[in-house]
Amino acid sequence: MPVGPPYLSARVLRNEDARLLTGRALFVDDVQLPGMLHVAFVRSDYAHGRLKSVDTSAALARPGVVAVYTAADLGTFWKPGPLLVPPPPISGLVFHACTQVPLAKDKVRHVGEPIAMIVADSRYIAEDAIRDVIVEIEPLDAVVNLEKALLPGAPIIHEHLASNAAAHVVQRKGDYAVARGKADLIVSRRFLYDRGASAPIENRAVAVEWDPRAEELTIWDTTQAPIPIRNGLAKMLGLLESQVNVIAPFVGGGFGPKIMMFYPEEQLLPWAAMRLRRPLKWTEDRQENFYATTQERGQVHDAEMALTKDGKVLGVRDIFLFDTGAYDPYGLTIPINTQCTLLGPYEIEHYESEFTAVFTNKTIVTPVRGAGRQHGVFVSERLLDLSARQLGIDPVEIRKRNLLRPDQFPHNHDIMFQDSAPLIYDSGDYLPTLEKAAELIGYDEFRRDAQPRLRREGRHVGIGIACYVEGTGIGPYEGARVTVEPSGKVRVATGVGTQGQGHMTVFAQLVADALGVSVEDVRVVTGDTREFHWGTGTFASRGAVVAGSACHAAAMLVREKILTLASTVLEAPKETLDLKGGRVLVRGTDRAIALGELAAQANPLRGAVIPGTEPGLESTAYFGPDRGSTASGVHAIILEIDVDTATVNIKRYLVAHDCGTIINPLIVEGQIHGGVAQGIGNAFYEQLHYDEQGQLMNASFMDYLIPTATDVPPIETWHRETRSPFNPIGLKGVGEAGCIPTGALFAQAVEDALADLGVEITEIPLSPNRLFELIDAGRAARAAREAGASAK
Amino acid sequence: MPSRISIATTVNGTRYVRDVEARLLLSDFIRQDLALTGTHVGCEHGVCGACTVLVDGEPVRSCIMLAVQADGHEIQTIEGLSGTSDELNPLQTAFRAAHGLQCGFCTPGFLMTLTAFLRDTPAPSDDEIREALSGNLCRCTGYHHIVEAVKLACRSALP
Amino acid sequence: MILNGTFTFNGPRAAVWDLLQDPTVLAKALPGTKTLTRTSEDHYEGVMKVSVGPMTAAEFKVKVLLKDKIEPEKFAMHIDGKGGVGFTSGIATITLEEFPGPVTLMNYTSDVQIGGRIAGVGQRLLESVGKMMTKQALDALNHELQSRLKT
Amino acid sequence: MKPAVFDYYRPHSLEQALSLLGEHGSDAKPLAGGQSLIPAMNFRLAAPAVLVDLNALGELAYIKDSSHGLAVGGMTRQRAVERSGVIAERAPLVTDTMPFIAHPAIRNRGTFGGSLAHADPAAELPAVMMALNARFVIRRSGGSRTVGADDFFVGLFTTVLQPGELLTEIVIPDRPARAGHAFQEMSRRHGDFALAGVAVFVTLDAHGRCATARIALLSVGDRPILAKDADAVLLGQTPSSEAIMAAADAVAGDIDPSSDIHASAKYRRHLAVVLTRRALTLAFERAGTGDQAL
Repeated sequence: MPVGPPYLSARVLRNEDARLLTGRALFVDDVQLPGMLHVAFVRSDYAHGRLKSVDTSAALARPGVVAVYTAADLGTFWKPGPLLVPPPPISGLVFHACTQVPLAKDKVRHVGEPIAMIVADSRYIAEDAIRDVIVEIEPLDAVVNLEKALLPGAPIIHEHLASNAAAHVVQRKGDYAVARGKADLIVSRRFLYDRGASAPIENRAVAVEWDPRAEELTIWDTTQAPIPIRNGLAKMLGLLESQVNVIAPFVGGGFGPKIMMFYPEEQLLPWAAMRLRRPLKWTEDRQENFYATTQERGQVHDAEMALTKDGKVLGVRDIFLFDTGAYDPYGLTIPINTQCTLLGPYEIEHYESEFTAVFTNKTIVTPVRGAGRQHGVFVSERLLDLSARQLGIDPVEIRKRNLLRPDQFPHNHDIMFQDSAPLIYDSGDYLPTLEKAAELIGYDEFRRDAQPRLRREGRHVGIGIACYVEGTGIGPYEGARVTVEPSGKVRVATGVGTQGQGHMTVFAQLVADALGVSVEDVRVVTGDTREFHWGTGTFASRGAVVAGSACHAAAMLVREKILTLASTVLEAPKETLDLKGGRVLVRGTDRAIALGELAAQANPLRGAVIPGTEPGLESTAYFGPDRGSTASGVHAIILEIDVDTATVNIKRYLVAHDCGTIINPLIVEGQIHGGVAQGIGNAFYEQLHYDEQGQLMNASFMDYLIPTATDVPPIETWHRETRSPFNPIGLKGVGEAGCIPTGALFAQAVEDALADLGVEITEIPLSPNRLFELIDAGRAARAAREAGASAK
Repeated sequence: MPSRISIATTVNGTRYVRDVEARLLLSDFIRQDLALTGTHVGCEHGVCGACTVLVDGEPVRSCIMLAVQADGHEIQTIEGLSGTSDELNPLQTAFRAAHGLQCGFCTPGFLMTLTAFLRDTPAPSDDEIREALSGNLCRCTGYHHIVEAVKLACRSALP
Repeated sequence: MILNGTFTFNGPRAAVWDLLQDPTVLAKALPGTKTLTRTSEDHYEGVMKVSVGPMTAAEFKVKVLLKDKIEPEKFAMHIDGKGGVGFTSGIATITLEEFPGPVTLMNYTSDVQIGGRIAGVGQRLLESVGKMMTKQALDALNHELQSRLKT
Repeated sequence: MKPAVFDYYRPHSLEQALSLLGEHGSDAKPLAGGQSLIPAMNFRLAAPAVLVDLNALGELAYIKDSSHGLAVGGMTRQRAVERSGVIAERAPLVTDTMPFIAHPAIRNRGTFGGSLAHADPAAELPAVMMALNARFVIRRSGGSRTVGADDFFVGLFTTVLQPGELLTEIVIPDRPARAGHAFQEMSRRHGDFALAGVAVFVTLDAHGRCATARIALLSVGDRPILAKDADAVLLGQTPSSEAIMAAADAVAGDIDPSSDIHASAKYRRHLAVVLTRRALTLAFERAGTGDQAL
């Protein structure tokens, strides 16, 4: 197993592991500062209501309580948060921005919305004081069901609006009416796709210290985007950005919601720390996470596919509702991802997609790993499977007949992607990946031999294959600074935050190759605004693509400086110089100089630095792709269903995928394994159950079921590398690849396993209970058919 | 102020005598009073396993045990797995070699659970490994590389 | 949460009706009631503590309102409880029918809304707790009826 | 999620524990393994004023012979029962069931008596003790009484235990000849609360006909339920698959399952029948061949 150099595409072991494996790694909840006070929040028990009064007198009287704040105490600091992602410029788009507030003022709009902030000597005392605060809420009927939310007379959540519609968008490609006219077959269904909570094992946390002497604010935050947090807080608190340091140390899993800015806690703790002149820490507990951290949730699709009799897709029309929760600070990223990802790797000439985003009295919805892509893939893959069955075509065969061919790239779909750029597939070669997946899962053999044989034994086994294409690596940009220090070690700083993706190794591999040093000698710092001033954050599978490319670009500039300086020092033309083993060597001679020594010479104590040149061996570079690069893949599954107990046992799970050039296969496989596990969770174990009054009925790990080691099978992976033309290394994103088609795949295989019962799956997640109902209904229908047949 | 109780407990070979409130959770005692922050808290209702430590050699959820209950007992946390410096023991080495961790927040719980499991079951089957791991939740790895790490640790531990 | 059912009291309807309007009886019958006093016609206030297995801290300040009374055959009971663990609010519609014996058949349909922390964690128990409390209340009422009829 | 304040006592003798519990009555909760109580306290759904910690009562942790059968001390850790050779030999139904109870880290602290006194309708041990017709020794200051499994469980999380009383010993009757056992449970993940489950203990007479059949179901009522109708169908019958099917179907009449977000009452009822059929089949096979290690 090659471990480099060269390090590109090598299975390099991670630099950051030693600190994590010995318990020395700092997470935000580990921060302990002298004189630190602890924070807890009084949160709404009601999903919708008028906040009449908040009496904090008893709480303030409790020994150990230092302060209790409500909206009234915030003065001008109280205002709705910023709109993070303005919707793309799509013609006819309607969008109402209603963003969350630090503390509820006149209305509460979801269970768990913060009403008061308690500061005390310990978290224990702060929680004791929650019951002391008397909150008077006049309950209002809650808006929960997406369709009822839009009916006239439904309770209005944001009363300055005429309805609960948050947005309405239509995107068209070609003219669907033409497709409908020419079609031999129209298949239409209603699809329900409910997602869940990201549920990282580390809950959110914020620790803050205001140093009145230096007039500097230091914030430790479990954020995926420290730089935008710093920028926003500086503006809100009237400070210079240089007075605000935001540090995302080791973060225990992000998966999306740890980027949502600005959580009330992220605003309130800095504000209170400056007033009290005491360090503060708030650590979200698991129950709070289910109410206060954003989630991704349901969509209702009425979709239609028009095909020729030999299975060629002519067009798709999809009308759907998207649950955006009580507020919509993250704009329309998720539903637009759904619109774009529905097209998959297929040639769809005519496409019409219309959605309405709906406010509901539930926790705010922002992207969670996959970010709406699952919903789109579920609709297209399900319509293909249902069409295949009606036309008598094999599910793999119908997909082959619709794949885009390599000669059709770059492929412009004429609709807008989430990054406000047109959806153009940069590069792709889909047929080999589909054929490889079918070959590795043994599709033909299973259909021909294994399945018929097992079915004769009365067993219910099913196979599934599903395809997807995902937009990754979107802009706007990231930056990086690379510095060779006199010790010979290399320092890299970039603005993205890290949540386990191995950035400290992946970026080091790129830099080590560029400078000819050992990967262990490259120390990467991410998520610390003191180290790097500019940047965006970690989301949408863009870390490696955008920040990685920036690190590579900066390293290449440093390489150029090294060659220029070394050619004078070693008196040899640049072309004859090699960088290897931390040294610059003159090819064919024994003349060489250590990089550290060269770095010292680049910062002379005597003599002058030639005007127009810079001291040291350091460069900064920025990388901003003008649009996202599209990764793609095919998942395959074999499962068996015990129809008596309605339980599912996954026998095999395979991922064949293409994410362009792979920097570290070990880390890419880990990203895929984790994605598949979350996909399986969202297909059969995880569901947020809200009752009709907006109460979350499973707000703990006892009833919100994360798949465990006995629920996730071993995962086979196979890689293909179709380089992206948008960055010099050819990188595409992979962070979300594992979880995008899993729901569609699961539905296809379950339907296949229960073919004798004629069960049709148009919703996800399933559960044993739901499977029991479907099997029960299938058996009753079959019995009725047989009774009908024998009666003739 | 609620009454405080004096407790004496040995953690990673060091004896500590402290006065604690009866309601102080063992997880908070280890993390805040002893500043051993390698043990992590993920749920505080005994499900995720991130807070697992060894009490008298057996894995236990420290978030659903009181600090006063540790009086007179011996505790081992992740900081006590390898020597004072940061070299790794065979299990930790195997986790790095097989990429058995990503964000690392759940890793302390896995390492403590596996330290006891591998002591009792030195050559487990894949199914036995997965069952032993099923009490610890991980959201990043999908468990595949963790199982590989355990198998690697077993192979390297064979004489 | 929907809780419907029937219960047969061995006694005449009028006696059952009087029983149900008497706060001291309700205080004894509703499980976990610590105090229940009449504040005005058909309005009661008090404190209830629901204690089931691990759940011992579910204490609520309750307001009870009796409405839509058609003596002695039908009335509705609204209960609103607020406490540290969350809130409950429920509407029960109760009809009474007398049969030879005399026995009185009570038919109740109730919709109980649970909210806040207790809804998010207690979910596994709520329906069972609801069934148990209803059964305990009706048994206690029937017991009280028998002792009244004897004297 | 931190517990509320409480007064804490750690008695070093059973007598001292019983007098403390007697003195504080319903304000006091015994703390055995704490694997159900402390999570409820962290959620602040439970806030006892007084906690009496029983973990220093080494005298209550034992597995030993007694005149009526195998006696297990109330404070014996579930993990010790799981690893006990004596239990495996004389009460294999218990040994088979232990791995279904949560995970090792929970069983290392959870106690045998604690689970039974807690009486969660979805817990495994109450149903197993009912299937084995175990006897429960209850102690209070200055007195004790013994209750059979059929009478111990009274309602939802409610047993005959009164404030001031402790379940100090559980006696599992000696295993008769030609006995067979089986435990079956369906949960969404390994170690989760069961959606439905059944513990079965049967014996055959010399002619291979069913002499006794105790079928105890969990998670299908407010307490563990002994399927009386099902037993009647089997007694005196040779355990054919038809007889077993009839007994399993009869179970549906004995139970009163509730619905929650994980399973409807209808699904629980269906599972109870399916699992009972599978458990009876395995138990009678074991009783017939006398080979427990099937």
